[in-house]
Amino acid sequence: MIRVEFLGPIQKDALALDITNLRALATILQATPDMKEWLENSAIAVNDTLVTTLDFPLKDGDKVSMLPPVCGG
Amino acid sequence: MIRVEFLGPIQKDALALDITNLRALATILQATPDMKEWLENSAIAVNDTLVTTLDFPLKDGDKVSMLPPVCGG
Amino acid sequence: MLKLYDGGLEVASILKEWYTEESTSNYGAFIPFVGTIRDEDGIDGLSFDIYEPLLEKWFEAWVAKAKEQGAIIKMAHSRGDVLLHESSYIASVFSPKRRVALEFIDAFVEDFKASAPIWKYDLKNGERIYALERSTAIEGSGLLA
Amino acid sequence: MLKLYDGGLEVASILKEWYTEESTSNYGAFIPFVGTIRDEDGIDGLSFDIYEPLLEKWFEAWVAKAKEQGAIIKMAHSRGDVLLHESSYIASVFSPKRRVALEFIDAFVEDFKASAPIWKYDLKNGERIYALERSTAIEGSGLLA
Repeated sequence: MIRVEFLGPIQKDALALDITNLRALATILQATPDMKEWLENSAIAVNDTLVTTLDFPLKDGDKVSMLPPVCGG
Repeated sequence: MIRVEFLGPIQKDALALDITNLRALATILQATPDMKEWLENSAIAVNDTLVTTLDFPLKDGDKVSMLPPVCGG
Repeated sequence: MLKLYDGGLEVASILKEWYTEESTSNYGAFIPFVGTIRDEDGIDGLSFDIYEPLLEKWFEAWVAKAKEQGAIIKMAHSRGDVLLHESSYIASVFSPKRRVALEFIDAFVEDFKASAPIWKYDLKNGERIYALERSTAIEGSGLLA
Repeated sequence: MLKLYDGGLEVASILKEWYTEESTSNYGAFIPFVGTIRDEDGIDGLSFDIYEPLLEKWFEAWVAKAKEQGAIIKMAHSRGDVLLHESSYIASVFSPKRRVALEFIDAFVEDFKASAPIWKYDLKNGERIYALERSTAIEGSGLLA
Protein backbone atom coordinates (compact mmCIF):
# COMPACT_ATOMS: atom_id res chain seq x y z
CA MET A 1 0.00 0.00 0.00
CA ILE A 2 1.18 3.51 -0.90
CA ARG A 3 0.14 6.47 1.26
CA VAL A 4 -0.49 9.74 -0.63
CA GLU A 5 -0.53 12.97 1.39
CA PHE A 6 -1.73 16.39 0.23
CA LEU A 7 0.17 19.14 1.98
CA GLY A 8 -0.47 22.74 2.98
CA PRO A 9 -3.50 24.34 1.37
CA ILE A 10 -4.67 21.27 -0.56
CA GLN A 11 -7.88 20.38 1.26
CA LYS A 12 -7.87 16.65 0.73
CA ASP A 13 -7.51 13.65 3.04
CA ALA A 14 -4.64 11.24 2.51
CA LEU A 15 -5.19 8.29 0.19
CA ALA A 16 -4.07 4.64 0.49
CA LEU A 17 -3.50 3.18 -2.99
CA ASP A 18 -2.23 -0.06 -4.53
CA ILE A 19 0.07 1.33 -7.23
CA THR A 20 3.65 0.64 -8.32
CA ASN A 21 4.70 3.92 -9.89
CA LEU A 22 3.86 7.62 -10.13
CA ARG A 23 2.31 7.24 -13.59
CA ALA A 24 -0.55 5.32 -12.00
CA LEU A 25 -0.97 8.01 -9.37
CA ALA A 26 -1.09 10.68 -12.10
CA THR A 27 -3.87 8.77 -13.86
CA ILE A 28 -5.92 8.51 -10.68
CA LEU A 29 -5.49 12.14 -9.62
CA GLN A 30 -6.19 13.47 -13.12
CA ALA A 31 -9.59 11.80 -12.80
CA THR A 32 -10.23 13.33 -9.37
CA PRO A 33 -12.45 16.46 -9.22
CA ASP A 34 -10.81 19.83 -8.27
CA MET A 35 -7.25 18.49 -8.63
CA LYS A 36 -6.27 20.00 -11.99
CA GLU A 37 -4.69 23.21 -10.70
CA TRP A 38 -2.85 21.46 -7.87
CA LEU A 39 -1.46 18.85 -10.29
CA GLU A 40 -0.08 21.65 -12.44
CA ASN A 41 1.60 23.65 -9.68
CA SER A 42 2.65 20.99 -7.19
CA ALA A 43 5.92 19.12 -6.73
CA ILE A 44 6.07 15.47 -5.70
CA ALA A 45 8.19 13.86 -2.99
CA VAL A 46 8.57 10.16 -2.32
CA ASN A 47 9.64 9.39 1.23
CA ASP A 48 10.49 13.07 1.67
CA THR A 49 12.77 13.32 -1.35
CA LEU A 50 11.64 15.36 -4.36
CA VAL A 51 11.30 13.32 -7.55
CA THR A 52 11.30 14.45 -11.16
CA THR A 53 10.30 11.39 -13.19
CA LEU A 54 6.94 9.66 -13.54
CA ASP A 55 8.72 6.31 -13.87
CA PHE A 56 9.81 6.49 -10.26
CA PRO A 57 9.06 3.03 -8.82
CA LEU A 58 6.95 2.78 -5.66
CA LYS A 59 7.13 -0.05 -3.16
CA ASP A 60 4.84 -1.10 -0.34
CA GLY A 61 4.99 1.38 2.54
CA ASP A 62 6.21 4.34 0.47
CA LYS A 63 4.86 7.80 1.24
CA VAL A 64 4.08 10.16 -1.64
CA SER A 65 3.63 13.86 -0.81
CA MET A 66 2.12 16.52 -3.02
CA LEU A 67 3.64 19.99 -2.37
CA PRO A 68 1.81 23.06 -3.71
CA PRO A 69 3.58 26.44 -4.24
CA VAL A 70 5.54 27.54 -1.17
CA CYS A 71 6.13 30.85 0.55
CA GLY A 72 8.09 30.73 3.77
CA GLY A 73 9.53 33.67 5.62
CA MET B 1 46.73 79.87 7.13
CA ILE B 2 45.97 76.29 6.05
CA ARG B 3 46.03 73.48 8.58
CA VAL B 4 47.31 70.11 7.31
CA GLU B 5 46.50 67.00 9.38
CA PHE B 6 48.02 63.54 9.00
CA LEU B 7 45.52 60.87 10.03
CA GLY B 8 45.68 57.35 11.41
CA PRO B 9 49.09 55.70 11.25
CA ILE B 10 50.98 58.67 9.75
CA GLN B 11 53.19 59.72 12.64
CA LYS B 12 53.45 63.40 11.92
CA ASP B 13 52.24 66.52 13.71
CA ALA B 14 49.85 68.87 11.94
CA LEU B 15 51.32 71.69 9.84
CA ALA B 16 50.20 75.30 9.45
CA LEU B 17 51.09 76.54 5.96
CA ASP B 18 50.58 79.67 3.86
CA ILE B 19 49.54 78.09 0.55
CA THR B 20 46.68 78.66 -1.90
CA ASN B 21 46.28 75.28 -3.55
CA LEU B 22 47.11 71.59 -3.21
CA ARG B 23 49.88 71.78 -5.80
CA ALA B 24 51.92 73.83 -3.33
CA LEU B 25 51.23 71.30 -0.59
CA ALA B 26 52.39 68.49 -2.88
CA THR B 27 55.67 70.32 -3.51
CA ILE B 28 56.28 70.80 0.21
CA LEU B 29 55.43 67.23 1.22
CA GLN B 30 57.44 65.71 -1.64
CA ALA B 31 60.46 67.44 -0.09
CA THR B 32 59.65 66.13 3.40
CA PRO B 33 61.58 63.03 4.60
CA ASP B 34 59.67 59.72 5.03
CA MET B 35 56.58 60.97 3.22
CA LYS B 36 57.00 59.26 -0.18
CA GLU B 37 55.00 56.12 0.58
CA TRP B 38 52.22 58.02 2.33
CA LEU B 39 51.92 60.44 -0.59
CA GLU B 40 51.46 57.50 -2.94
CA ASN B 41 48.81 55.64 -0.95
CA SER B 42 46.88 58.45 0.75
CA ALA B 43 43.74 60.30 -0.24
CA ILE B 44 43.22 63.99 0.43
CA ALA B 45 40.23 65.74 1.97
CA VAL B 46 39.67 69.49 2.19
CA ASN B 47 37.28 70.45 4.98
CA ASP B 48 36.29 66.79 5.28
CA THR B 49 35.37 66.34 1.63
CA LEU B 50 37.57 64.12 -0.56
CA VAL B 51 39.18 65.97 -3.46
CA THR B 52 40.61 64.63 -6.71
CA THR B 53 42.35 67.57 -8.34
CA LEU B 54 45.60 69.31 -7.45
CA ASP B 55 44.14 72.61 -8.65
CA PHE B 56 41.74 72.66 -5.75
CA PRO B 57 41.91 76.20 -4.35
CA LEU B 58 42.61 76.67 -0.65
CA LYS B 59 41.50 79.65 1.39
CA ASP B 60 42.47 80.89 4.82
CA GLY B 61 41.13 78.59 7.54
CA ASP B 62 40.82 75.49 5.34
CA LYS B 63 41.69 72.10 6.79
CA VAL B 64 43.52 69.56 4.61
CA SER B 65 43.54 65.92 5.78
CA MET B 66 45.76 63.15 4.51
CA LEU B 67 44.08 59.72 4.71
CA PRO B 68 46.25 56.61 4.39
CA PRO B 69 44.80 53.17 3.41
CA VAL B 70 41.78 52.24 5.52
CA CYS B 71 40.50 49.02 7.06
CA GLY B 72 37.42 49.34 9.23
CA GLY B 73 35.34 46.46 10.56
CA MET C 1 20.53 24.48 13.88
CA LEU C 2 16.92 24.63 12.69
CA LYS C 3 14.25 25.42 15.25
CA LEU C 4 10.51 25.90 14.76
CA TYR C 5 8.41 27.94 17.16
CA ASP C 6 4.66 28.27 17.66
CA GLY C 7 3.75 31.88 16.84
CA GLY C 8 6.02 34.93 16.49
CA LEU C 9 9.75 34.71 17.19
CA GLU C 10 11.52 36.30 20.16
CA VAL C 11 14.08 37.87 17.82
CA ALA C 12 16.35 39.59 20.34
CA SER C 13 16.72 36.52 22.51
CA ILE C 14 17.27 34.17 19.55
CA LEU C 15 19.99 36.44 18.11
CA LYS C 16 21.61 36.70 21.53
CA GLU C 17 21.53 32.91 21.91
CA TRP C 18 23.11 32.30 18.49
CA TYR C 19 25.76 34.97 18.90
CA THR C 20 26.65 33.65 22.35
CA GLU C 21 26.80 30.03 21.16
CA GLU C 22 29.46 30.96 18.59
CA SER C 23 31.25 33.56 20.72
CA THR C 24 34.55 31.68 20.70
CA SER C 25 34.19 29.73 17.43
CA ASN C 26 36.42 32.22 15.61
CA TYR C 27 33.93 33.30 12.95
CA GLY C 28 34.72 36.80 11.74
CA ALA C 29 31.32 37.47 10.16
CA PHE C 30 27.78 36.83 11.41
CA ILE C 31 24.81 37.83 9.26
CA PRO C 32 21.24 37.19 10.36
CA PHE C 33 18.28 37.90 8.09
CA VAL C 34 15.10 38.72 10.03
CA GLY C 35 11.70 38.60 8.31
CA THR C 36 8.86 40.55 9.90
CA ILE C 37 5.13 40.62 9.08
CA ARG C 38 4.25 43.89 7.32
CA ASP C 39 0.96 45.69 7.78
CA GLU C 40 -0.35 45.60 4.20
CA ASP C 41 -3.43 44.60 2.21
CA GLY C 42 -5.60 44.85 5.33
CA ILE C 43 -4.27 41.63 6.87
CA ASP C 44 -4.28 40.93 10.61
CA GLY C 45 -1.24 38.67 10.31
CA LEU C 46 0.04 35.59 8.51
CA SER C 47 -0.16 31.92 9.28
CA PHE C 48 2.23 29.14 8.29
CA ASP C 49 2.00 25.41 7.65
CA ILE C 50 5.31 23.56 7.56
CA TYR C 51 6.11 20.10 6.27
CA GLU C 52 8.85 19.40 8.73
CA PRO C 53 10.48 16.21 7.36
CA LEU C 54 11.27 17.85 4.02
CA LEU C 55 12.22 21.18 5.62
CA GLU C 56 14.81 19.33 7.69
CA LYS C 57 16.23 17.62 4.59
CA TRP C 58 16.36 20.93 2.73
CA PHE C 59 18.12 22.53 5.69
CA GLU C 60 20.66 19.71 6.05
CA ALA C 61 21.63 20.12 2.39
CA TRP C 62 22.42 23.79 3.13
CA VAL C 63 24.34 22.85 6.27
CA ALA C 64 26.55 20.71 4.02
CA LYS C 65 27.02 23.55 1.51
CA ALA C 66 27.95 25.89 4.36
CA LYS C 67 30.45 23.40 5.73
CA GLU C 68 32.26 23.27 2.37
CA GLN C 69 32.96 26.97 2.83
CA GLY C 70 33.91 26.75 6.50
CA ALA C 71 30.60 28.33 7.49
CA ILE C 72 27.61 27.35 9.62
CA ILE C 73 23.95 28.30 9.43
CA LYS C 74 21.19 28.67 11.99
CA MET C 75 17.52 29.18 11.22
CA ALA C 76 14.29 29.75 13.11
CA HIS C 77 10.74 29.84 11.71
CA SER C 78 7.24 30.24 13.07
CA ARG C 79 4.44 27.69 12.91
CA GLY C 80 0.82 28.84 12.94
CA ASP C 81 -0.32 32.43 13.38
CA VAL C 82 2.06 35.41 13.49
CA LEU C 83 0.61 38.88 14.02
CA LEU C 84 1.49 42.19 12.37
CA HIS C 85 4.98 43.48 13.21
CA GLU C 86 5.97 40.15 14.73
CA SER C 87 8.79 38.21 13.07
CA SER C 88 8.34 34.76 11.56
CA TYR C 89 11.77 33.96 10.12
CA ILE C 90 15.44 34.29 11.00
CA ALA C 91 18.14 32.80 8.80
CA SER C 92 21.78 33.35 9.64
CA VAL C 93 25.28 32.48 8.59
CA PHE C 94 28.56 32.55 10.48
CA SER C 95 31.77 32.37 8.46
CA PRO C 96 35.45 33.18 8.90
CA LYS C 97 35.39 35.92 6.24
CA ARG C 98 32.84 38.47 5.12
CA ARG C 99 32.53 37.66 1.38
CA VAL C 100 31.43 34.09 2.05
CA ALA C 101 28.86 35.29 4.58
CA LEU C 102 27.45 38.03 2.33
CA GLU C 103 27.08 35.70 -0.64
CA PHE C 104 25.80 32.78 1.42
CA ILE C 105 23.01 34.65 3.19
CA ASP C 106 21.68 35.85 -0.17
CA ALA C 107 21.70 32.42 -1.81
CA PHE C 108 20.32 30.74 1.31
CA VAL C 109 17.41 33.15 1.78
CA GLU C 110 16.49 33.07 -1.93
CA ASP C 111 16.49 29.27 -2.07
CA PHE C 112 14.46 29.23 1.13
CA LYS C 113 11.79 31.36 -0.54
CA ALA C 114 11.79 29.15 -3.65
CA SER C 115 12.07 25.70 -2.11
CA ALA C 116 11.38 25.39 1.61
CA PRO C 117 8.13 23.43 2.16
CA ILE C 118 6.24 26.16 4.01
CA TRP C 119 2.81 27.50 3.09
CA LYS C 120 1.68 31.02 3.89
CA TYR C 121 -1.85 32.20 4.60
CA ASP C 122 -3.21 35.71 5.08
CA LEU C 123 -5.24 36.19 8.26
CA LYS C 124 -8.10 38.47 7.26
CA ASN C 125 -11.53 38.97 8.83
CA GLY C 126 -11.18 35.76 10.80
CA GLU C 127 -10.30 33.73 7.68
CA ARG C 128 -7.08 31.94 6.74
CA ILE C 129 -6.51 32.51 3.01
CA TYR C 130 -3.74 30.70 1.10
CA ALA C 131 -1.35 33.27 -0.42
CA LEU C 132 -1.18 31.52 -3.80
CA GLU C 133 -0.26 34.63 -5.79
CA ARG C 134 2.82 35.27 -3.60
CA SER C 135 3.90 31.63 -3.59
CA THR C 136 6.44 29.88 -5.81
CA ALA C 137 5.99 26.46 -7.40
CA ILE C 138 8.86 24.21 -6.31
CA GLU C 139 11.26 23.30 -9.14
CA GLY C 140 9.94 20.27 -11.00
CA SER C 141 6.28 21.01 -10.20
CA GLY C 142 3.60 19.74 -12.56
CA LEU C 143 5.00 16.20 -12.75
CA LEU C 144 1.57 14.60 -12.31
CA ALA C 145 -0.37 17.05 -14.55
CA MET D 1 22.08 56.03 13.18
CA LEU D 2 25.85 55.82 13.53
CA LYS D 3 27.27 55.24 16.98
CA LEU D 4 30.89 54.77 18.06
CA TYR D 5 31.85 52.91 21.20
CA ASP D 6 35.09 52.66 23.17
CA GLY D 7 36.21 49.01 22.99
CA GLY D 8 34.22 45.92 21.98
CA LEU D 9 30.52 46.14 21.13
CA GLU D 10 27.68 44.71 23.23
CA VAL D 11 26.26 42.96 20.17
CA ALA D 12 23.15 41.38 21.68
CA SER D 13 21.98 44.57 23.33
CA ILE D 14 22.67 46.72 20.26
CA LEU D 15 20.74 44.33 18.01
CA LYS D 16 17.89 44.27 20.51
CA GLU D 17 17.85 48.07 20.66
CA TRP D 18 17.78 48.46 16.86
CA TYR D 19 15.14 45.77 16.34
CA THR D 20 12.96 47.29 19.07
CA GLU D 21 13.34 50.83 17.70
CA GLU D 22 11.91 49.71 14.35
CA SER D 23 9.40 47.22 15.74
CA THR D 24 6.40 49.07 14.30
CA SER D 25 8.06 50.80 11.34
CA ASN D 26 6.70 48.17 8.94
CA TYR D 27 10.03 46.98 7.55
CA GLY D 28 9.75 43.39 6.34
CA ALA D 29 13.48 42.67 6.30
CA PHE D 30 16.24 43.44 8.80
CA ILE D 31 19.81 42.34 8.08
CA PRO D 32 22.66 43.11 10.46
CA PHE D 33 26.28 42.29 9.60
CA VAL D 34 28.41 41.64 12.70
CA GLY D 35 32.21 41.70 12.47
CA THR D 36 34.16 39.87 15.16
CA ILE D 37 37.90 39.79 15.90
CA ARG D 38 39.36 36.44 14.83
CA ASP D 39 42.18 34.71 16.67
CA GLU D 40 44.80 34.60 13.90
CA ASP D 41 48.44 35.51 13.24
CA GLY D 42 49.18 35.50 16.96
CA ILE D 43 47.40 38.79 17.63
CA ASP D 44 45.94 39.70 21.02
CA GLY D 45 43.31 41.91 19.42
CA LEU D 46 42.87 44.85 17.07
CA SER D 47 42.79 48.57 17.63
CA PHE D 48 41.03 51.26 15.60
CA ASP D 49 41.53 54.95 14.87
CA ILE D 50 38.55 56.74 13.37
CA TYR D 51 38.39 60.11 11.66
CA GLU D 52 34.89 60.91 12.78
CA PRO D 53 33.99 64.00 10.68
CA LEU D 54 34.57 62.14 7.41
CA LEU D 55 33.01 58.91 8.70
CA GLU D 56 29.85 60.84 9.46
CA LYS D 57 29.79 62.34 5.96
CA TRP D 58 30.37 58.93 4.41
CA PHE D 59 27.55 57.49 6.53
CA GLU D 60 25.13 60.30 5.68
CA ALA D 61 25.68 59.65 1.97
CA TRP D 62 24.63 56.01 2.55
CA VAL D 63 21.62 57.13 4.61
CA ALA D 64 20.51 59.11 1.54
CA LYS D 65 21.05 56.11 -0.77
CA ALA D 66 19.03 53.94 1.61
CA LYS D 67 16.20 56.47 1.71
CA GLU D 68 15.90 56.37 -2.09
CA GLN D 69 15.04 52.68 -1.72
CA GLY D 70 12.70 53.11 1.25
CA ALA D 71 15.33 51.65 3.57
CA ILE D 72 17.22 52.80 6.64
CA ILE D 73 20.65 51.88 7.99
CA LYS D 74 22.16 51.71 11.45
CA MET D 75 25.83 51.21 12.23
CA ALA D 76 28.04 50.77 15.28
CA HIS D 77 31.85 50.65 15.41
CA SER D 78 34.52 50.38 18.07
CA ARG D 79 37.20 52.97 18.86
CA GLY D 80 40.49 51.86 20.40
CA ASP D 81 41.29 48.32 21.47
CA VAL D 82 39.05 45.31 20.83
CA LEU D 83 40.12 41.90 22.09
CA LEU D 84 39.93 38.49 20.44
CA HIS D 85 36.37 37.21 19.91
CA GLU D 86 34.90 40.61 20.70
CA SER D 87 32.99 42.41 17.95
CA SER D 88 34.05 45.78 16.53
CA TYR D 89 31.49 46.43 13.81
CA ILE D 90 27.77 46.12 13.17
CA ALA D 91 26.19 47.43 9.99
CA SER D 92 22.50 46.90 9.36
CA VAL D 93 19.71 47.65 6.94
CA PHE D 94 15.95 47.66 7.37
CA SER D 95 13.81 47.67 4.23
CA PRO D 96 10.25 46.84 3.23
CA LYS D 97 11.33 43.95 0.99
CA ARG D 98 14.08 41.36 1.14
CA ARG D 99 15.86 41.94 -2.21
CA VAL D 100 16.64 45.56 -1.38
CA ALA D 101 17.98 44.55 2.03
CA LEU D 102 20.13 41.70 0.69
CA GLU D 103 21.70 43.84 -2.02
CA PHE D 104 22.08 46.89 0.19
CA ILE D 105 23.91 45.18 3.05
CA ASP D 106 26.45 43.78 0.58
CA ALA D 107 27.13 47.11 -1.15
CA PHE D 108 27.17 49.00 2.15
CA VAL D 109 29.63 46.65 3.88
CA GLU D 110 31.94 46.51 0.84
CA ASP D 111 32.06 50.29 0.48
CA PHE D 112 32.63 50.57 4.21
CA LYS D 113 35.74 48.37 3.86
CA ALA D 114 36.99 50.39 0.90
CA SER D 115 36.17 53.93 1.98
CA ALA D 116 35.33 54.46 5.64
CA PRO D 117 38.12 56.50 7.32
CA ILE D 118 39.08 53.92 9.92
CA TRP D 119 42.58 52.57 10.52
CA LYS D 120 43.25 49.13 11.91
CA TYR D 121 46.20 48.02 14.03
CA ASP D 122 47.21 44.58 15.23
CA LEU D 123 47.81 44.31 18.97
CA LYS D 124 50.80 42.00 19.32
CA ASN D 125 53.31 41.65 22.14
CA GLY D 126 52.26 44.99 23.62
CA GLU D 127 52.72 46.80 20.30
CA ARG D 128 50.14 48.49 18.05
CA ILE D 129 51.11 47.70 14.44
CA TYR D 130 49.34 49.34 11.48
CA ALA D 131 47.72 46.64 9.30
CA LEU D 132 48.93 48.19 6.03
CA GLU D 133 48.84 44.96 4.02
CA ARG D 134 45.15 44.40 4.84
CA SER D 135 44.19 48.02 4.20
CA THR D 136 42.75 49.60 1.06
CA ALA D 137 43.84 52.93 -0.44
CA ILE D 138 40.81 55.19 -0.71
CA GLU D 139 39.72 55.90 -4.30
CA GLY D 140 41.72 58.82 -5.66
CA SER D 141 44.74 58.18 -3.43
CA GLY D 142 48.17 59.36 -4.63
CA LEU D 143 46.99 62.86 -5.57
CA LEU D 144 49.97 64.52 -3.90
CA ALA D 145 52.60 61.97 -5.03
